[in-house]
Amino acid sequence: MKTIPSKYEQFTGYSPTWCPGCGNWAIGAVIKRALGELGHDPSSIFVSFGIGCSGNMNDFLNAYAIHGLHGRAIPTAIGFKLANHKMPVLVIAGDGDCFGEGGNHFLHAARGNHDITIITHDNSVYGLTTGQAAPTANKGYVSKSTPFGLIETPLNPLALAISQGATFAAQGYASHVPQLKSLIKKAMVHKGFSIVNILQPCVTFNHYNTYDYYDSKTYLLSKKHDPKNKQVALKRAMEATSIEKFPLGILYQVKQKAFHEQLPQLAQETLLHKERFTELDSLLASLT
Amino acid sequence: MKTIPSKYEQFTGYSPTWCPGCGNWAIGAVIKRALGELGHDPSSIFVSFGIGCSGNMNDFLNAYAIHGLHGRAIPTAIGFKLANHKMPVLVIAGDGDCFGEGGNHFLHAARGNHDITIITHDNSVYGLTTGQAAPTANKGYVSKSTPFGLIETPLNPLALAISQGATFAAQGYASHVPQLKSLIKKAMVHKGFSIVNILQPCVTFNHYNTYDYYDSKTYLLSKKHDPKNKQVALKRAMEATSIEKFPLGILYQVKQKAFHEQLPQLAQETLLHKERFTELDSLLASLT
Amino acid sequence: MSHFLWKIGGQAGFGVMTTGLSFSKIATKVGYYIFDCFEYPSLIRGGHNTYDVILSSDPVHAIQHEINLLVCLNKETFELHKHRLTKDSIVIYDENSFTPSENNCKMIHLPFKTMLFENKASMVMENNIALGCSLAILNWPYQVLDEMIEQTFADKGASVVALNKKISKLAYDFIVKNHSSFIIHDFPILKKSEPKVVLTGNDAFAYAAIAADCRLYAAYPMTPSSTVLTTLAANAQKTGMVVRHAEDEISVINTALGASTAGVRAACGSSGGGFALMVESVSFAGIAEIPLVIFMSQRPGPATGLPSWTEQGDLLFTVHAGHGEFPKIVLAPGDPYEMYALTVKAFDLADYYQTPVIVLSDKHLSESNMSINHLDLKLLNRAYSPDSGKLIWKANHYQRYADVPDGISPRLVPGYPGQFYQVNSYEHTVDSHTTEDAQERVIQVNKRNRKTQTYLAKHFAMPEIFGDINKSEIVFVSWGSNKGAILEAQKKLTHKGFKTAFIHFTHVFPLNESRIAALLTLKKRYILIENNSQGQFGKLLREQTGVNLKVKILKYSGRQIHVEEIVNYVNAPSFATKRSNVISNEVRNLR
Amino acid sequence: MSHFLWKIGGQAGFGVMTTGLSFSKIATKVGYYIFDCFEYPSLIRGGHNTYDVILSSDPVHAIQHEINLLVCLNKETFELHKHRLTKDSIVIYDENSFTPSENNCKMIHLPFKTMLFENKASMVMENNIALGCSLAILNWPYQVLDEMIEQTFADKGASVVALNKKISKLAYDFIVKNHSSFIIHDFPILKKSEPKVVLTGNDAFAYAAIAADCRLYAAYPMTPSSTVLTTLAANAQKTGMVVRHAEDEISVINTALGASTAGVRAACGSSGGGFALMVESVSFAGIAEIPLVIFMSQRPGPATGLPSWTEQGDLLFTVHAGHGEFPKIVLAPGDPYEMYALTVKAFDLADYYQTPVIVLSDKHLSESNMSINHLDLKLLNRAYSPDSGKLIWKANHYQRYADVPDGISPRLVPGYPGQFYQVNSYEHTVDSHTTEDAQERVIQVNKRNRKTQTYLAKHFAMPEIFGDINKSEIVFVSWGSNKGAILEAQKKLTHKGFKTAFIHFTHVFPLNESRIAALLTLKKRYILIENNSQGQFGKLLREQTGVNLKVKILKYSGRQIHVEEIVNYVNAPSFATKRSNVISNEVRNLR
Ligand SMILES: Cc1ncc(C[n+]2csc(CCOP(=O)(O)OP(=O)(O)O)c2C)c(N)n1
Ligand SMILES: Cc1ncc(C[n+]2csc(CCOP(=O)(O)OP(=O)(O)O)c2C)c(N)n1
Ligand code: SF4
Ligand code: SF4
Ligand SMILES: [Mg+2]
Ligand SMILES: [Mg+2]
Repeated sequence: MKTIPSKYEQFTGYSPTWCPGCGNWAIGAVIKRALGELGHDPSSIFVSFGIGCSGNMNDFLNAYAIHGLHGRAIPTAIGFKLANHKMPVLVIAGDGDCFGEGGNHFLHAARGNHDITIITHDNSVYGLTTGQAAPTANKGYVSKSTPFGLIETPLNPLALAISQGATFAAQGYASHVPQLKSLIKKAMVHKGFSIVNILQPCVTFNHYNTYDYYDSKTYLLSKKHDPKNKQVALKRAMEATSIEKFPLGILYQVKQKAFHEQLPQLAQETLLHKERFTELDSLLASLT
Repeated sequence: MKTIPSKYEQFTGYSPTWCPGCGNWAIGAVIKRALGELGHDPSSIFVSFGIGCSGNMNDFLNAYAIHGLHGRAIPTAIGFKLANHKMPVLVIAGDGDCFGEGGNHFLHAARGNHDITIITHDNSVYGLTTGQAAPTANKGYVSKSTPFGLIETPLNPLALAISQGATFAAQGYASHVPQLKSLIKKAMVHKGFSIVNILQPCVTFNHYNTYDYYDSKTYLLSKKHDPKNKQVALKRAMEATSIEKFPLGILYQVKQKAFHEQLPQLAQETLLHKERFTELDSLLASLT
Repeated sequence: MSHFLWKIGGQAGFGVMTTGLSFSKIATKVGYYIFDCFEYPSLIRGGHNTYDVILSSDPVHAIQHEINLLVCLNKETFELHKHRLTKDSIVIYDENSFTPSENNCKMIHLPFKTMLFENKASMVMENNIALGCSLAILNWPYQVLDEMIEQTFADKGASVVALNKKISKLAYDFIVKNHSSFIIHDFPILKKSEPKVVLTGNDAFAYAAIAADCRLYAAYPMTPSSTVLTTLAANAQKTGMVVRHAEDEISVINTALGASTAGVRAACGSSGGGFALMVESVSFAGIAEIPLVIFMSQRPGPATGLPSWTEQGDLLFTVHAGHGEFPKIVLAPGDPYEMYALTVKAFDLADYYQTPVIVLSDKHLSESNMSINHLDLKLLNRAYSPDSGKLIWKANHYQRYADVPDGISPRLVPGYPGQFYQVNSYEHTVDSHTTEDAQERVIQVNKRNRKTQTYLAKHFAMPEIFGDINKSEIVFVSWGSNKGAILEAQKKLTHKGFKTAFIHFTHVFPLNESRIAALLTLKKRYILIENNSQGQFGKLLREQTGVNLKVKILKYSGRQIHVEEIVNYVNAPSFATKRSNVISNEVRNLR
Repeated sequence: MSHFLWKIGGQAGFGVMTTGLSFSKIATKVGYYIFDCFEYPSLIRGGHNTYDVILSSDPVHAIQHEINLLVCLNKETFELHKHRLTKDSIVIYDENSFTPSENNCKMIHLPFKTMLFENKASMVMENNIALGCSLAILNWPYQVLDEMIEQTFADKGASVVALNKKISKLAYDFIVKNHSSFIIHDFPILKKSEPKVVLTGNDAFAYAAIAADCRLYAAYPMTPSSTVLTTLAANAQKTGMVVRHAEDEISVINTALGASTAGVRAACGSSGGGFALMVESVSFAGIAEIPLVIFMSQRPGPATGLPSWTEQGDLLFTVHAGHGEFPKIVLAPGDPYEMYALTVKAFDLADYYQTPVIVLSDKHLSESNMSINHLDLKLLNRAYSPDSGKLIWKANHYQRYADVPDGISPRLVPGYPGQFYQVNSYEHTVDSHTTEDAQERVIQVNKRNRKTQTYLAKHFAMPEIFGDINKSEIVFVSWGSNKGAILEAQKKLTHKGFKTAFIHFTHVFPLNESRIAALLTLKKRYILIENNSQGQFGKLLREQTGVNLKVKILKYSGRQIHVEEIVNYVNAPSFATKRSNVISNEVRNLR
């Protein structure tokens, strides 16, 4: 990986169409800065975007990219990574996308420790479809699809990731910009499955999980927090559900071989670049 | 709910086609006994079966039932329950079904605290499709689909359930019959989402997770275990992943209103039995 | 002037939709029929929204090209639509926002910004300025708007109501005072008109589902189907319906199937992409014989496509959705009234045939409002009582999949004592156990196929024909939401001396081969009209009847077909010269 | 005797399949062509398994009704198949297991149980007894079996090998000693025959995928497609392919699409139910223009259906899979050789057209073995080098969706410095940004539709015609795996004095209307043959060409069409009397 910082402006695509004040503005800017500081350029990375306000970043962030189906950003990212593991692969998606429609992929990608970085815009709503409750919405949350209050308890993304095999799990907040940038950079540098769940106020539809709400409900993980301790990490993660407290920082990180590093097929070259296998006749000879 | 025990033989349908020695035999028998002891009969319960060796119980267990699609036993069970919440609803499915194909439904059903009892036959393989690795298979597990060893770490069903909102989570073992029966009964009596994950040796395809394996790797939860303590429950659940130890018993149980109990629509009658709504003209009048 | 087209445009996120709907409702209240059309990009902010409302004292089914009154909340509105303005068009704009390019319209500079500023009103209140001046232009009494504001802002508090009233009255008075010469007197208040309701295709589906005693609706949001979910959810505690916004579309349809299995009427809905995720379960409903109504509102695909625009591109996909062979019924209403009528029928058909029935809509039908006489719906509701076919509550020696002549076995509500059975996705014997026996298999395949025969004999409805087909040389063939534009085009063509008929299909699948073929093989000049690029209904007609309609108007720009496009096509000299009945394959690509 | 049909039957779970495959391989080794067919219920235990192998010195494509040698491992085998026995049939059974009902076959009581018991051998070793006696009956040297056992059991250790050899030799000698009169001398070892390989349709797909340089395969197990996954996984470290058994089919196809986006050839596979879950993503591949080969092996549906049996019931579903309009190619090979040849072509087509290409199989093709001259495959491999069409590795001012005449824009491998682009599921501009503009939309729709025109002109292949169509009165029209039975039926019908031709479709979608129509409108008696109940290919032919084939042989019992069913149909007096070319709609339902 390159380490000379590059100009982050080269990542700037179309002007965002996000609502004024939306947490996505900060996230979009931070991602570009993080990429620049890591020395990337739009040709050296691959991003798989979800479908949502968050995923609309496809037109605002210059990069080799796929803007696929709602809920499917993770498996396409995995496929890309397996084919060309030398390119860093990011997933940028909403909470509806990653934890609702795509919950199963999230869960199993964590198990596989695929070397991808997942950035989830956790705004507790389906923004782009005008504000229905998303999986992380609080119990009782009133929205168009839940006018009498959401019955489900909130999904806990970080507990899900940590309990099911993720090797890097962090939480950021759209208005804690410097920390967020550092979390994204660390996640990208991490070899293996990494998630940065970003608390992102949706100013248009979510009048519960506001900036004020998160300002009072978030706290920075203390320096003493040991990210290698899975049990403590889980406990911290569960606070979102149990006491509506949101720790910010790296909750969990361990070193383990990434999926592609465990495939002898990929030890020398990427799948894309290796020589074609041609010993077909001898393979077929086994069919006698 | 009736409480006079009924004859369990009335649940006996076709003779099972499971392999001799398969853990499913014991599970099948235990389910019938549990149902009988709870005073049910084949007309008073509803079962949603998965597709798999486990799900093949559809023809062996007499009951009102749906034998639906692979991976979809949970949403059909939820739909049935919402329509007729006075009938107890069971899901009987494999680990491939519930945690692979249907992982997203499992996760979200737990959040909803839907009043259904899920019985998972956890044999770490896809039995019916002849033995490919299932989500709970151990890392390194060799199967037809993973001839060089499974790369993923095992999915942890109980941690998943507990961290995402299940109100009852237990683990049984196919050869601990009396305890298993009591777990299934308690799960059925529990109001809300309950899972009994059953360790079930597949004698034909799984030569790792054998009876011997589970005999040595399982242990009974101590009497002192407090099922109301979510954190301890999570810790116990995680042992399957961290140290290959499988606690048997009720890991977690709390009282919370089930999904249907939170719907004022269902307070008086079941959806099935209530009067038809006919105030249509006045509703339409609002469209002016 | 018999029709009046009012249009407003502005930046996304500033209430253009609310204003448009208010105007539609006001026009309806003062006695007119309306049809409207809202265009917006798939963005919450940053794009351009417009809203067209056409009104007339006679029922009206489509907007027209010519704009009579254009309210410009920004410059784009004027520039994007000036080709639709004539010298008689009135344009309202704010000079402080922009200077319109040269034109010969009746321009009204109305100081929106100043009015807002002076009254400490927020930007969104622009919309009530727009309504105020519009009412003045139409010479409608201010009082109507006053009531509407009362109704709309009631829950926002008295001061909001008061300010909105004040602002809108200022705008109203501004016109009366400064531009009275522009005031139009052709649309007086119609005191004796029938009370009407204003509803979209989605509203019609939602309320008809309630009328049909649907008790569970499951969905995952997806434009343009989402408002069915939100409308039903909003009414759930009143109607007693259970509405589930599930984790994904697969859960959605299986939730509905579970409920239907239990014996309640259930439905689910989505657009093409979400429906695509459901098709395995559609097949499941087919073999297991579970009634289900699926609301499927098309948008331009493939994949994410153009989420907030319109197309009829999913017909063949829908018709053939699901692996294996099983009966399926697809209904495609042409307007909100048909949506209502066919939806209640769909629930009966689903129960009757114990199989999936798909109600096919598209963005244009789903999100365009039309006014309907309230009495018509009342009569429809009164005449309707759910027919659940062979649903039974008691049985002896019950066999779920009994091999009966019409293919439809009695369906026992689960829970009846002394009986039990399975709803089985495997092939099964008559008593519902799994089987792999060749003979049992053939029995069940034949049984399921016979349901289609029963349907064709019993419930299939021939297309409605508008105009006198015997006297017409030109016959339009179409389906679904194109109805409105074609009906209006027929009127215009009559004025130009063309005799046309229009065969409007709603029961699009399966088709009765011989009856349909007879209609399509007369000595006429048939024109197939579809809002897609491949003429999918034409293909289906050919597959099911052998008839190949070669002259086609196909539009696939993501916009609905417009009246003038049809009129111009027929009116063009190139069309007139081709007088023979066999016209070589000619496809018009309209944008 | 020119053909010999060997059959074995026994309880599920006791190695009937391994024995059958061994017999197929042995017969091939001694120089014969084989075709085989394995039937099993969808259970791991408790059902009845059978395995038919037909062998001949000429290529053979289907099994026959008459069984020449039946090895009964249990009573069911005898009872279920005795209607296929003649007085010349040899039956091997164990009197200690059961007493066969009355018959006039050549019965051999072979003491399986005793032999096992005396040698402390386990039940599964029955299978080598079966092979031993079978070889003796066919007068093939024991040595061949000896080698086969060595090969098969090598990894089980020397003592297992030795015991198996001993047991099978005992059986061999038992025949030679006690039943030499039954020994058949018609099938000597063919020393000069070409070396052959034995492979199923699934094997053919898997090895052809390797040959075509497919580098990633993703799947979720589903009968009858699963062995593609397991074969490719078993060879992965040798071939360097990455094989992913993902959590569900949606992940499967999106993994493959991700890899394909990166520039490697990728494929995924399933059966109807799993494919149903993929169709949204098929649509995605269509608009985003991602090459993808999808292996789709049909089984009888709907839904779970009959998981281990066969049908061609998913054709129309496959052809129309995915919402919206986009190019798609469907290929349906008729036998393992065609599977190999069309699979390598499919990978080229996917790259060439940057769109999904579906290789359509069914259980009968996927799991039946056929012997193919190894040289034929070697030649095919030698002649083949992957053609990736417009895949490029460098570009300047790159536009992913450039509007080019043939519809196919150059596709840049991501990672090239100085460039970037999106693979976009939204409608897009030529430079791949999202757009909702009407004009850009039409440009892209037209561009995608033009790919189909390019394909029809460039790569579509006409159906192969077997027999001389000019000299034939009867013309069979069919597709996919029915090929084998029809070819064999043609031979038999020739003997009976019928002149027949057979139009065998493999490039089933899209179809070239005019070229196909010409073939189907000759003055012939056409018979459409399909393994489904609705004549789906007939419908597709009608949709695409207008031709309606009214005489149909349709079978949908979950079993493949048998040679004798076709022969009997044509040979029946009822058929002979209908000499006119127009035969009223007549459907034969065969079980
Ligand atoms: C299969 C499918 N279902 C539904 C949709 C409609 N849809 C588009 S975006 C979206 C939700 C967006 O929510 P989230 O992922 O949280 O992103 P946000 O807009 O909040 O950033 C939905 C449901 C779709 N495009 N595809
Ligand atoms: C959509 C779909 N994918 C795949 C299959 C094939 N299939 C049938 S059973 C099964 C797995 C069974 O495994 P599990 O759920 O663990 O049950 P078990 O047999 O082990 O009890 C699979 C993949 C299917 N029927 N449907
Ligand atoms: S709707 Fe919400 S999430 Fe979407 S751009 Fe606006 S504020 Fe942001
Ligand atoms: S294959 Fe395994 S799980 Fe299935 S019946 Fe046999 S032993 Fe049991
Ligand atoms: Mg969101
Ligand atoms: Mg299993």
